[in-house]
Amino acid sequence: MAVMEATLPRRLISTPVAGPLAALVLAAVFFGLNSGQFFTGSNFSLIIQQVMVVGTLAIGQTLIILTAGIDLSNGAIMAFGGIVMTKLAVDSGLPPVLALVAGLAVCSGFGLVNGLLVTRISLPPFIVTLGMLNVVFALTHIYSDEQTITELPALLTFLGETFQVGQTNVTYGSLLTILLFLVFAYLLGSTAWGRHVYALGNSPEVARLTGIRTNRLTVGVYTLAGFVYGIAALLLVSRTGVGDPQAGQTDNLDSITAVVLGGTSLFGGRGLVIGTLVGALIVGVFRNGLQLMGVPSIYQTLITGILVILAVAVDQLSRRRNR
Amino acid sequence: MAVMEATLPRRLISTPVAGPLAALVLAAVFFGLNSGQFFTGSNFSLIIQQVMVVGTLAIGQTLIILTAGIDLSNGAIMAFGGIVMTKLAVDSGLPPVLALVAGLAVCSGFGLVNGLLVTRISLPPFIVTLGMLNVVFALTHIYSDEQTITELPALLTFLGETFQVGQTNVTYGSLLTILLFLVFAYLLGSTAWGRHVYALGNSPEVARLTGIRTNRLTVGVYTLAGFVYGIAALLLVSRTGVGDPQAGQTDNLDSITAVVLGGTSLFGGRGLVIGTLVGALIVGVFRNGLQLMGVPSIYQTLITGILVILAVAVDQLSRRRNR
Amino acid sequence: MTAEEPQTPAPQPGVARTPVLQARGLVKKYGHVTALDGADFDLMPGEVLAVIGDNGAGKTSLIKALTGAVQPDSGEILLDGRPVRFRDPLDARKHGIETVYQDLAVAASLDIATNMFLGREVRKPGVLGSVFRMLDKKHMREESARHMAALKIGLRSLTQPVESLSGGQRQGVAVARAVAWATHVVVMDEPTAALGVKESGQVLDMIKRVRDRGTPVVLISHNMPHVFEIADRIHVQRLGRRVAEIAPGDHSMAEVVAIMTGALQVSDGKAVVADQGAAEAIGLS
Amino acid sequence: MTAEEPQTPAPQPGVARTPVLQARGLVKKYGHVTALDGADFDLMPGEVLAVIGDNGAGKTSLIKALTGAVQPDSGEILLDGRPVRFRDPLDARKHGIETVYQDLAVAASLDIATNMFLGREVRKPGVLGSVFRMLDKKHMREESARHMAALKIGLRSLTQPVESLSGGQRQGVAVARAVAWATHVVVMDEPTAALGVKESGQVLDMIKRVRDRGTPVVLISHNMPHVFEIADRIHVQRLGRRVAEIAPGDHSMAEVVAIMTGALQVSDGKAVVADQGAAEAIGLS
Amino acid sequence: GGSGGSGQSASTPKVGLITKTETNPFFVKMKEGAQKSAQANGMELMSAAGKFDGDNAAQITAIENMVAAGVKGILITPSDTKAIIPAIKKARDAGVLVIALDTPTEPQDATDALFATDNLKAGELIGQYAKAAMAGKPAKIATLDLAPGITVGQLRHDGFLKGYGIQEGDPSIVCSQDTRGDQAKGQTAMENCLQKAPDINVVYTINEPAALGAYTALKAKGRDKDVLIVSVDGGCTGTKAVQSGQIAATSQQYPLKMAEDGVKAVAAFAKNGQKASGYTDTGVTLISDKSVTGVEAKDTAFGLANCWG
Ligand SMILES: Nc1ncnc2c1ncn2[C@@H]1O[C@H](COP(=O)(O)OP(=O)(O)OP(=O)(O)O)[C@@H](O)[C@H]1O
Ligand SMILES: Nc1ncnc2c1ncn2[C@@H]1O[C@H](COP(=O)(O)OP(=O)(O)OP(=O)(O)O)[C@@H](O)[C@H]1O
Ligand SMILES: [Mg+2]
Ligand SMILES: [Mg+2]
Repeated sequence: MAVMEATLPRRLISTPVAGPLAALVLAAVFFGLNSGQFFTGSNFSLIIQQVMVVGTLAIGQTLIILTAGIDLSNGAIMAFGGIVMTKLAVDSGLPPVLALVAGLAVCSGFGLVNGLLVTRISLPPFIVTLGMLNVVFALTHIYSDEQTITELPALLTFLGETFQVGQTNVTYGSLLTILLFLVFAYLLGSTAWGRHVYALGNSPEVARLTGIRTNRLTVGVYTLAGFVYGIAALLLVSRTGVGDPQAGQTDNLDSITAVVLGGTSLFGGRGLVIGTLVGALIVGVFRNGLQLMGVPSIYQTLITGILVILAVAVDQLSRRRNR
Repeated sequence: MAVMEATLPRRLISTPVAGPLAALVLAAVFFGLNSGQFFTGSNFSLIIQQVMVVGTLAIGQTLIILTAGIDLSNGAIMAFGGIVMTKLAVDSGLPPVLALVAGLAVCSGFGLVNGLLVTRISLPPFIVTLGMLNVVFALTHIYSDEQTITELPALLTFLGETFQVGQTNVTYGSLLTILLFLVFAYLLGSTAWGRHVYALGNSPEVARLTGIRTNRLTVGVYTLAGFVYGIAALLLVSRTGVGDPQAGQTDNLDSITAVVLGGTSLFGGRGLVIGTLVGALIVGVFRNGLQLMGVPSIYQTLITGILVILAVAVDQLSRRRNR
Repeated sequence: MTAEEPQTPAPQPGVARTPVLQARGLVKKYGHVTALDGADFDLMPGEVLAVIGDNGAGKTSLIKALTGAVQPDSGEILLDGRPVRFRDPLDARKHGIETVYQDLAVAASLDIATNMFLGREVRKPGVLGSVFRMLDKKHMREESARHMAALKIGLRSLTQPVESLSGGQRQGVAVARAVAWATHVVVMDEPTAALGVKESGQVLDMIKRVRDRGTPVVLISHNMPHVFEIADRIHVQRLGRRVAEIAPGDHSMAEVVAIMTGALQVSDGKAVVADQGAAEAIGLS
Repeated sequence: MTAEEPQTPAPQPGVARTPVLQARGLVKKYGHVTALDGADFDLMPGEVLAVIGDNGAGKTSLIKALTGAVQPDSGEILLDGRPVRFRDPLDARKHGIETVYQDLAVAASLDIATNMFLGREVRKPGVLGSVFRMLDKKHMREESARHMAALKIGLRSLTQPVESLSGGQRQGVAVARAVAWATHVVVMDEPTAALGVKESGQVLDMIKRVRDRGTPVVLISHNMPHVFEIADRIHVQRLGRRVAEIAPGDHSMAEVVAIMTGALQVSDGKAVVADQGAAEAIGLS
Repeated sequence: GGSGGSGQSASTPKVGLITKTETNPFFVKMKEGAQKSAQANGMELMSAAGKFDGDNAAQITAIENMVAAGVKGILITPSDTKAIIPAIKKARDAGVLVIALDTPTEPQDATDALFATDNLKAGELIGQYAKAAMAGKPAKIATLDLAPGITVGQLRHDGFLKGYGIQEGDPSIVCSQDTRGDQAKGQTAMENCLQKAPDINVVYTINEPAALGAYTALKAKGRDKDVLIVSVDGGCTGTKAVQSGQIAATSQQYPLKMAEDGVKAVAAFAKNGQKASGYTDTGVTLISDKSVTGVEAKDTAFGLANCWG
């Protein structure tokens, strides 16, 4: 009596990106109708440039949220990484490659420490990363001596350069960001590691009982997230052309917002990293579109608030229909 | 064979406050040894005054987190409530009592809207309250026209007045805050409503199956939390003596921190509101003690980060011993 | 026979009585999975009705629809002959229908007494209770201890959160709760699945006592000896619908199992071979 | 007799063989609840060993300690006569010990195939697998379908997340997984609790097949007919320790139940009345 | 609350410095100046800051804690010029000298003294400069502002408009965005402004990080040569950017001097009870290498010699 249907190509995780995508399209159509400059290649390229830093941070955030954690320290880690790369290359005269590697290593290191605190002492991720946020923030300002670092070597700004696609200038950084999303979509969706991350987020106890080394996996996820923050640091540095100790202060909440807008559950185990890309784009489109429409900034805040709620409401309602 | 032990007076919820309390005492001892001004009645009174606003916000936050929600809008709601109370009383010339009632009603109203969005459209609390944060923040600035409101009627500043206990001046506001904590400890621990809140946080589905009207309960919790934010607004206004549109911008994270430091789980269903009081005091003691010791402010941030992690580590380790 | 007009042997001969709880043509779809496919249901006063069927036959879906836990896509439910609509489990409970759900529905971090009284807490007498709404914890703890003792579920501590109980202990809590509160109908979805021999026996006794006090019981079970020991009638569920209603006395256990798996069909109260191969495979002819 | 030196009837007469899995004096306390109180355990090669006992007797705790899911406070575990320490379930699994846990241990939001292969995913052949570590989803899905079909668990869709399966279907997934992977020992904690008659039968057949391929099976069950049908020996757990090891042939079902509840004790392979009142209450004398 | 600390054992008198934020280089420099001056005057410096610009509650808490620690005087850059007054009053009632740095309270006499730059004037200077530099060409102006409701931002913005001779809402203002004074946010805002109005030719920025962000955005569009950026602050990074022509002109302020003077005043008060009073303008200088007629400016050599940060 096993009524097995022909194995349809259904998705691994039952959280579709359809909802967030619908919200994104609706938003784009809305702004397209209200602003003549919105639907242009250069504007789209701009939006991607504007969300690439938060988007990349949000990749790491997605990993951590999938394990039922949360990371408040990612913006701070990125800022520190940016300072390390630029200061070592400019002030300490290290070869740019080494400076870059050092920056990536430092970011991974902070991720590692986060992971160890979460697993070894079983501290809640919220607290660990909140503490880390303060610590790294302070270290950034102490180490940088509040100096913005300028005149960077080409290696550190290369990702800000553009190439032509038709009429439109696209930065290498945008490309790298998209690539990263695809890589992580692949890792999460098509490798054993990805499935373990989902299982861990579903229930650490179940994951442990099925023979997953949950502590090692968790530490790995946090470290990898740290590494991704390092890449975000490079993207930031390339985009702004400076090492800025003030950077990233609101990026922790912004990256969580992108993840949640993308349909990933804050309780772990459910969600897709591609949703996060959509979520980041939703925020970018809102900001860009409202500014193009010339809405005064306090009203931008007001409308963004409403739109964020609406975007997820669209998602929810589309799911209800699907039932 | 039922080996029922004599019903020991054990706690309803198996999350003890012992850990956070130990952390608080350790911190106090440390600062007492390092600063001559720490262990004085007036300093303790000061610390309570300094945490009463965030502490009160954290009561509402505790309610919401117990239901497995989260509230990012509480600081903004409080700021708006403060502006409403003061502006109506000062600019619109309403009788102070009516202004106060209006402020409380507005705060409760925002809580109600949060609750309705969470239940009616099943939106994640993170998104609802993030959107609400933006909306209310904008409304505050639009309604206040960026003006700080001064020269308040006595009713709105009464809670900032002090009375003498021995050598020490204590504000009525501090007293009210403590009282609120006791009331909510009672409500959560000794009434049916409290048990339903815990059950809801454990699992909405289970709560529903056992016949709890989960939607109504959730809306009630958010509305009540909004009302508590209204009281926080009054405390804020009394403490600062003005209506300030810039207030409360970091209080959402601060209140969550107090809740988590107090041992409540962000996943809902586990925790005690008295723990939140301890959590708020821990933060207050850190800040006060470090400033008394004359630590430069950037190092205060650094050390606070480390201490927050340590405080929860103490809690965790004390629990391990108890096993 | 068809599922729409099932053959109902009268277990209580004589007057035709109104079923206490009745359903007609319930349909429930989850996405592209059809859990209920036009299911009917009849519970007569004072009887123990066993609901049996393969895994995934839709038994849980049926009783969830009957008790307000899910909303059927179509079909109607009648209580004492009057159409009702339970918007949520509380509606059903207000009509005196108590349910032990298969996944138990206990709040993990709360203790036994709290779970037993969840949703109908007892307040202290006097002002403490009426004005201050203070719970009478002691009373609730004692009552719970009494109920658990009646089931002879071994417990080493009454104040543990239920998440730290053994599987059977947890089930005991759910059963004790339903039995304690039911006034009209008790529905139990595999209440003895995790219970020991002795504890299962207690639950069966309990069911008999509930029936004897006049409250009908719906019992979902995979345990045929239990079903035959206790059921007055058997509702056989298959592929989302009721395929037979039989009296245990009229059929052997092997026949009932064969009906359940589709090897036999019931026609005019007699079992006839529907699937020759399947019937032979299980040793019937 | 004492629990420390239990009476072991030799089910396989002849040579004394080393037990495959053995435990001595396991103790496990949760706060002030003692779940294991010096429990012993012996699993002989190629046998089906049933573990029975009241709810809360410590059966689950025992097998959790044996399979690395919890760390006992004291006592030792021997695998093939050599002391071992399983720091986590993976350690045990690396020794070929597979377990079906009572609470099933399936990842709710993942589908059946993913759950079946969790922790030992199959990669695509060639570079795709070795370098890009790409999973062979098709292969895993087909394999899972085969395993589920072997258990004859009815499924309407293979790609549902397991949280939307019926109780019995979910249990089927856990059982199929353990059976598919075990090379040394299979431990099953109430594997048929939620299963239908037909599905239970399949699981029992499966257990026999596993034993016939030489892998010993530990089966926790409250279902005495099942136990008597399949077990070579029975381990009786009571109040956190083993109180008897018996062969099903030597005792009646009623006697075994009496031993389990403490009414009878086993002495030199014979059951003697320990608790007169209790024994009479259940109709033994 | 009582001050309680005046008779403590530690003999070095204490002075407190409360800034708006702890990371803005402007305030960091201010703290450095205060630190040096404190050492020179034999005092101990305590410092505290808000978490964000506008964080009144943290400043109140800091005042209370400093009074409890027994400071002689408090130097404060008020985040909220009105809301801080009750707390300042309490401190003064407890016998503490309170001096406002950089930003006046409202009313100004709520503090004993004020050492500050005139932010309105700072805005006016660059407004005048921009007007003159445009030399009658039609302007398309973008303003990259601070954040809603923060006084400094409002004053500089208003000053700029006044200097340029236009009103709020003038059609030549084609884009206004908040940047929180952040470089990355400044860049994003400028990008969007350019998308909206590609012919922008004058950019007012709240501070130099925002200006540099705007410059990066303009450069990506190849507009860096023909758009005029003006800013306020006079930090060293910003002054260098003026030197290299990225920013046309900036209004330089002197946080070090404010802090030095402030600490000196507190030291004098600690020694002989002499209270500073009134408003001391610590000055603002327009820095630019491209002089325009009718507006007085110093060159970047002067700017770099006097810059902070
Ligand atoms: N929430 C759900 N989402 C999707 N499918 C579901 C859901 N609940 C049940 N189903 C499907 O509906 C069918 C009937 O399930 P149901 O739980 O009613 O079976 P059952 O007869 O109770 O089985 P069991 O004896 O195993 O408990 C199954 O195929 C199941 O997979
Ligand atoms: N995590 C835990 N915390 C506290 N007590 C526990 C925990 N796990 C088990 N116990 C207690 O230990 C005792 C033994 O439990 P165990 O689950 O081993 O029983 P069992 O024999 O498997 O029972 P069942 O047949 O009901 O599954 C029970 O009294 C139970 O309440
Ligand atoms: Mg079922
Ligand atoms: Mg068990």
